[in-house]
Amino acid sequence: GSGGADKPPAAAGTSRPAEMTDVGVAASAIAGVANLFLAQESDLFKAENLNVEPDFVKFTPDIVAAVVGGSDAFGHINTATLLQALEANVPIQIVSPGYVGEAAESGIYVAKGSTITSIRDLEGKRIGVAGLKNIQQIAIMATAGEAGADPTKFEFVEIAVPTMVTAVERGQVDAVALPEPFVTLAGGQLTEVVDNMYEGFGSHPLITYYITSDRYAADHPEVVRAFGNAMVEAQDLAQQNPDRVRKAVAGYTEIPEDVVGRMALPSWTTNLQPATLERQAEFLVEYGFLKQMPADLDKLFASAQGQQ
Amino acid sequence: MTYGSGPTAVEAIRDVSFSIRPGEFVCIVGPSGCGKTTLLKSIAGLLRPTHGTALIQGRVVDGPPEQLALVFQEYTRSLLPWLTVRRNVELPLKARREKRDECASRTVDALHAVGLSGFEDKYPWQLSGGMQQRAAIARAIAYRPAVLLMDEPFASVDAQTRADLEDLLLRVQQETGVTVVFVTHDIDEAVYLGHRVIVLSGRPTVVRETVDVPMGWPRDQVATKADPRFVELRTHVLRQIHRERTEHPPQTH
Amino acid sequence: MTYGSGPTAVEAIRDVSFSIRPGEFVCIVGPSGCGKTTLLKSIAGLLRPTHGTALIQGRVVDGPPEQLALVFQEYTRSLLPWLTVRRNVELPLKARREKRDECASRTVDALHAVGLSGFEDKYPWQLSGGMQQRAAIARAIAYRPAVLLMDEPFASVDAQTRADLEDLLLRVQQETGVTVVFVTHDIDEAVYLGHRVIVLSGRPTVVRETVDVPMGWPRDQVATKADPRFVELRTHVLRQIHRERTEHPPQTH
Amino acid sequence: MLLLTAMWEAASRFGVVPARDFPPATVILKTFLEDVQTSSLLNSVKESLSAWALGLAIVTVTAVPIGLAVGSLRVLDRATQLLIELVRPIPTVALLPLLILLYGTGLQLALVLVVLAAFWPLLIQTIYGVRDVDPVTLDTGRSYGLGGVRQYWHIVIPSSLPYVATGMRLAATIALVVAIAASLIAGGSGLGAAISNAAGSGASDLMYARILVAGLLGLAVTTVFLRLERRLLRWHHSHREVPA
Amino acid sequence: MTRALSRFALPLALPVTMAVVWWFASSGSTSVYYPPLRDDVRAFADAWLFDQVDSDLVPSMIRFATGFGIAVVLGITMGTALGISARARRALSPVTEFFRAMPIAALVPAGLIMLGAGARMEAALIAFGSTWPILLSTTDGVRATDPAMVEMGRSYGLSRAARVRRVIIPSALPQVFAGLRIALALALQVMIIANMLSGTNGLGYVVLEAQRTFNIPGMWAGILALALLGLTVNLVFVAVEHRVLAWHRGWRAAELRND
Ligand SMILES: Nc1ncnc2c1ncn2[C@@H]1O[C@H](COP(=O)(O)OP(=O)(O)OP(=O)(O)O)[C@@H](O)[C@H]1O
Ligand SMILES: Nc1ncnc2c1ncn2[C@@H]1O[C@H](COP(=O)(O)OP(=O)(O)OP(=O)(O)O)[C@@H](O)[C@H]1O
Ligand SMILES: [Mg+2]
Ligand SMILES: [Mg+2]
Repeated sequence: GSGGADKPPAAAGTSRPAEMTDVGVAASAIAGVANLFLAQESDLFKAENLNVEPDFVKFTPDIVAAVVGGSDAFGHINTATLLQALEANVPIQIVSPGYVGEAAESGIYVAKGSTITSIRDLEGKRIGVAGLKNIQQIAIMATAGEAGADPTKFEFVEIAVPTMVTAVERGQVDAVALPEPFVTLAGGQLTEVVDNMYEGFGSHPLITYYITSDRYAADHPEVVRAFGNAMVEAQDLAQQNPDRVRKAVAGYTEIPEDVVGRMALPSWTTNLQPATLERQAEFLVEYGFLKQMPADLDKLFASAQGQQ
Repeated sequence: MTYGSGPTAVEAIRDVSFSIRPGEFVCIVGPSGCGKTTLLKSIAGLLRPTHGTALIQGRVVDGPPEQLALVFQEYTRSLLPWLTVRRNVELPLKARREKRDECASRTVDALHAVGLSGFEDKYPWQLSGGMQQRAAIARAIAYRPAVLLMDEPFASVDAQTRADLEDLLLRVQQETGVTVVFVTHDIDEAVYLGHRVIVLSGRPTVVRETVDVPMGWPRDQVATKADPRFVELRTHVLRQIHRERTEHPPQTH
Repeated sequence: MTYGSGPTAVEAIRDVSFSIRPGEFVCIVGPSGCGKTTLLKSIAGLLRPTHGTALIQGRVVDGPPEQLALVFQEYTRSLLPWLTVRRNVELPLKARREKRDECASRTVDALHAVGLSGFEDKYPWQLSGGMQQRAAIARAIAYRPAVLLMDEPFASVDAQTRADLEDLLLRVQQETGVTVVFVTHDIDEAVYLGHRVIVLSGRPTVVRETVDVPMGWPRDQVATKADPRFVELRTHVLRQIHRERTEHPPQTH
Repeated sequence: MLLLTAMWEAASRFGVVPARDFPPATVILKTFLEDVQTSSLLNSVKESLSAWALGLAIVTVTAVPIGLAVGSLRVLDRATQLLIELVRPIPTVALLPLLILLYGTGLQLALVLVVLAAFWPLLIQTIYGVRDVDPVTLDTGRSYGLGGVRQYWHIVIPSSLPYVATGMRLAATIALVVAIAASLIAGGSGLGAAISNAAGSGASDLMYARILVAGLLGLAVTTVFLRLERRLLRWHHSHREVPA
Repeated sequence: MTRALSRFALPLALPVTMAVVWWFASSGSTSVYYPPLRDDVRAFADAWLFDQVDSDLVPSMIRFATGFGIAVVLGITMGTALGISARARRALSPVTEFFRAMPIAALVPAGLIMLGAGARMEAALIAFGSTWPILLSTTDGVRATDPAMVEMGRSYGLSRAARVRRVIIPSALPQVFAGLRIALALALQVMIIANMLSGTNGLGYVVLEAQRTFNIPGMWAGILALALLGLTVNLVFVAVEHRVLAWHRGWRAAELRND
């Protein structure tokens, strides 16, 4: 495969499971996992002797539990969840990179005619996010801090994504971190005040990873390697074929056809971005969502597939 | 009056026509299962007859008339188990918005009259069968109804208490002029108490005979029952019932 | 035997000692609320006496003895509303694993004997009060118990039916030699039926007198009741009760 | 029902509620009619229903006997009282990660959730039902020598049947709600996942169409149970025909 | 003495045994998800004695009380109406049965839009979730009223309202209490779900946040707090029931049971 450039060739792809293996991947049903479907369609998994079954789970701690408990071999979670799980000594490790969210889910929106025009105006305001102490909140705080605002003065409230547009229109919150497809669905009824809330993490930051449990990795190293290899290939495949991504998304979600055609897509990278993760960890510590910096982040990437 | 429909329907009463004057004391006797309870419930407006009508003072009964009290054959189930005896007796009075003092004193009097003083604060299920029956009677008496329907009200009390209660009832009837319809299986009791005794046949039920009791008032357990007219009447009624039995042996439906 | 404790406790029975021979027919009379039902339930092992013991054939009763049948004063509540009359009568037989045919025929016979033929497939709540009571009697008879306890079993039936049931009971007793303890308020009935009549006092309850009935068997409604010994005995018992009444007027607890 | 639908339609059409979030009833109905013909929806309904049926069966064979025992034996009642009351309010959602750890995210999890939720209503109703058995009825059984198992079979169970029936109907719907919610929250491929997928895709008409399916399933379930109950409790005065 | 023993020691025996077993079985645990009970208890002491009482427990309790209160009133009044009138039952029960099967989690978005996030929404959800058992039990309890008692009320001229208040409702009370008992635990559960899907504070929120941030002892501590809260509420409830249904216990056990 194209991944694992820095790895010895032995690790990269020669050893795959001897026979066809079924693996479950716990993930949320979002556009960011479209590459799973592309890889399955294009027989990338088959080539590694894998048969992948996506298993849609709504909440991230449940994804982690499904992986640790062994009902799914792999899981797809965001960096904040990953770091918090690691701090709690949850026995998981990174397998391969996930996606970059900046195009598809990075906008902060306010109601038409709102006095808020920049991220700094959000001080003292209520901002709706999908989950508290999670990735969006941290990203917004980081980006705001970089822009010179005082993020500790932001008030975050958790709010179900499908209700975000109405909530901000009705003034239940002042701003929302709205992901796709709801941006497209809103059809310009809201005003965008922040284009990329992940700016604070650096440019094109990776915000999710595929993980597995330590136990699974120890018991089935060949499956883990094979999955990682296929996924790294799938990253490129997805990044280069937006039309196929849209088709896949239309298949496993209920997003109406015309919206799928117009909505912004996330982007995929084969780069594991250890530095970005470290940076995110620093922010988490700074805002009190982690007690201390994780000891050896580097080790986390040691057996992962992708470019370091 | 027919219960149910189709092949298993039971015709409880066929043709029972009689009228009762205000202030009259009418006793009803008849074989078990002939429809006495059904009849009382129809008069009370608790059942709607399938044929015919019940009239009270010329008006068709289509719901329980006012100022009516009913002592049920199933006295146990008609006492509310969550109320003490006192509250059970008071309940209809209170619902009628009697004054509180009035309620209390009438209740005490009625319970005393039936020999339940001292049991006011017991629950019905703490009483013996006969005591429960007397509690139900006390409730009816305390209510001072215009029409009093009683369904075998003395079935569970001993002979002595029964006599006392009979006399109590007669006294109340004399004093208040209440109209009483009284179902009993005791022919002596029927003749002793009533202005009239209505004898019902077995099912399909019709009025077999109406017997006027020409004896005067007040009546007395010893004197009245020794009265030759009394003896003659009770023998007559008994003979009627006996003949009924032989003419129409107890039949299945 | 005391219900409850503390100041509101009711001493239902104080000192009631008597013994019953196998095959004997004993009638118990006593004022309402004196503890007759309590006594029967103690014999049946349904209540555990607070003082004293009940013995059956020398063995202490600490649970319902075998081959015992009880006709409850609250017959309505003792019939199972989810079973038809037939099934109600059959239930104890089936539970004792009688043969199916045997169950069926005994049930039919017993229901016929109490005059309920044709009502086998009705539910108890589709019957009149007296019919329910007869169903409960049928259940006891079909069971062919060794000991039969009956608590005012004929209270809700008419005079004619009552006489028939009395004779039925006597016949059954003669034929099967069952021991019967029979509570009634009807003194005539007690003297007519029993080998012995036990007269209880008012509460605190003691045995006031035990009256032997020296008349022979079989008995007959007309002949026996016309027997001068019968008349004398019943007058004697009545006088006892009357005297009891005046010596110990109905008291509160 | 019609009235409610009409009100909904009007509210949505005239903008009392945002049509984006509350599409008009007619639109939902149209989507519903299209959606119920798809095999994927039928499959998800089937999956939820199998979790429901299996879970309810397990609950029935456990809760009723335990309820009978606890309701009639004071020692057992005392011994389990505190424990039951400690365990009962623990919400299964709070334990979700643990349950997923143990049972994964599939049918087994849904089953566990259904059992945990539907067990209590049936248990409590059964206990109360046993406590409401008429002592005269019990004594009748005892005096005729019906002891042990027979006493339960012939007296206690039929007597408490009205309560148990209420408990069954409660348990049946709660089980259905949970069978659906399980896949809504924890993933899988049941009806809940279908609802959640529609919600997450911003297809609110589809979401309501599928909620409608849930409601109709509930209606069907209770109707069936009511029928059954009417047969079984013919004798009980709450089901008797009123004399003509 | 023995009576006191069976009254107090017996109920405690099982939970205490289980706690002891748990304590020792888990004491050496290194699993993240099953931390030693010691840690859970410490986390419980830290959080709930009495740090988060003001910020989370009290708001939860208020929402709970409001929601449950609404459910009681709605459930009993509607249940009585449905129980008394066959016509009401025919007209309304399709609607109630339909809504009863709504997965509450799916309704949250709609609720959020109409009521916004926060206390009002949560109270409404709690009410919605816990009304059904009360409604159903009340309906069935009312229908099961002994017809002899109702006839008594009718013949003595009790008005319809008086019959409902003085005869039908008291007679349905044992069933109603069974429903309330079920609803009570259900309300606590819905409180957590509501918290989970719309919350910003409250007991359920704390548990879920602990869960999300993999603070597993914190999660167990919250669950412990919930269990104790549930127990307390239930004990209060049982005490009330014990008083209100004293007659029922006597009636249904109207015998000398020597124990
Ligand atoms: N709910 C019912 N359903 C069907 N049939 C009934 C019902 N209630 C009474 N019956 C029938 O109606 C007839 C008359 O019953 P009713 O109770 O009026 O008799 P009764 O004269 O009061 O008898 P008793 O002296 O035994 O009390 C009986 O044959 C009984 O079987
Ligand atoms: N469950 C109970 N709790 C308290 N006291 C009771 C209870 N049952 C009966 N008693 C009392 O015990 C006494 C005897 O009752 P019992 O039922 O044995 O009388 P009885 O002789 O059968 O009367 P009756 O002829 O009226 O049926 C009564 O005074 C009654 O008040
Ligand atoms: Mg009658
Ligand atoms: Mg008695």
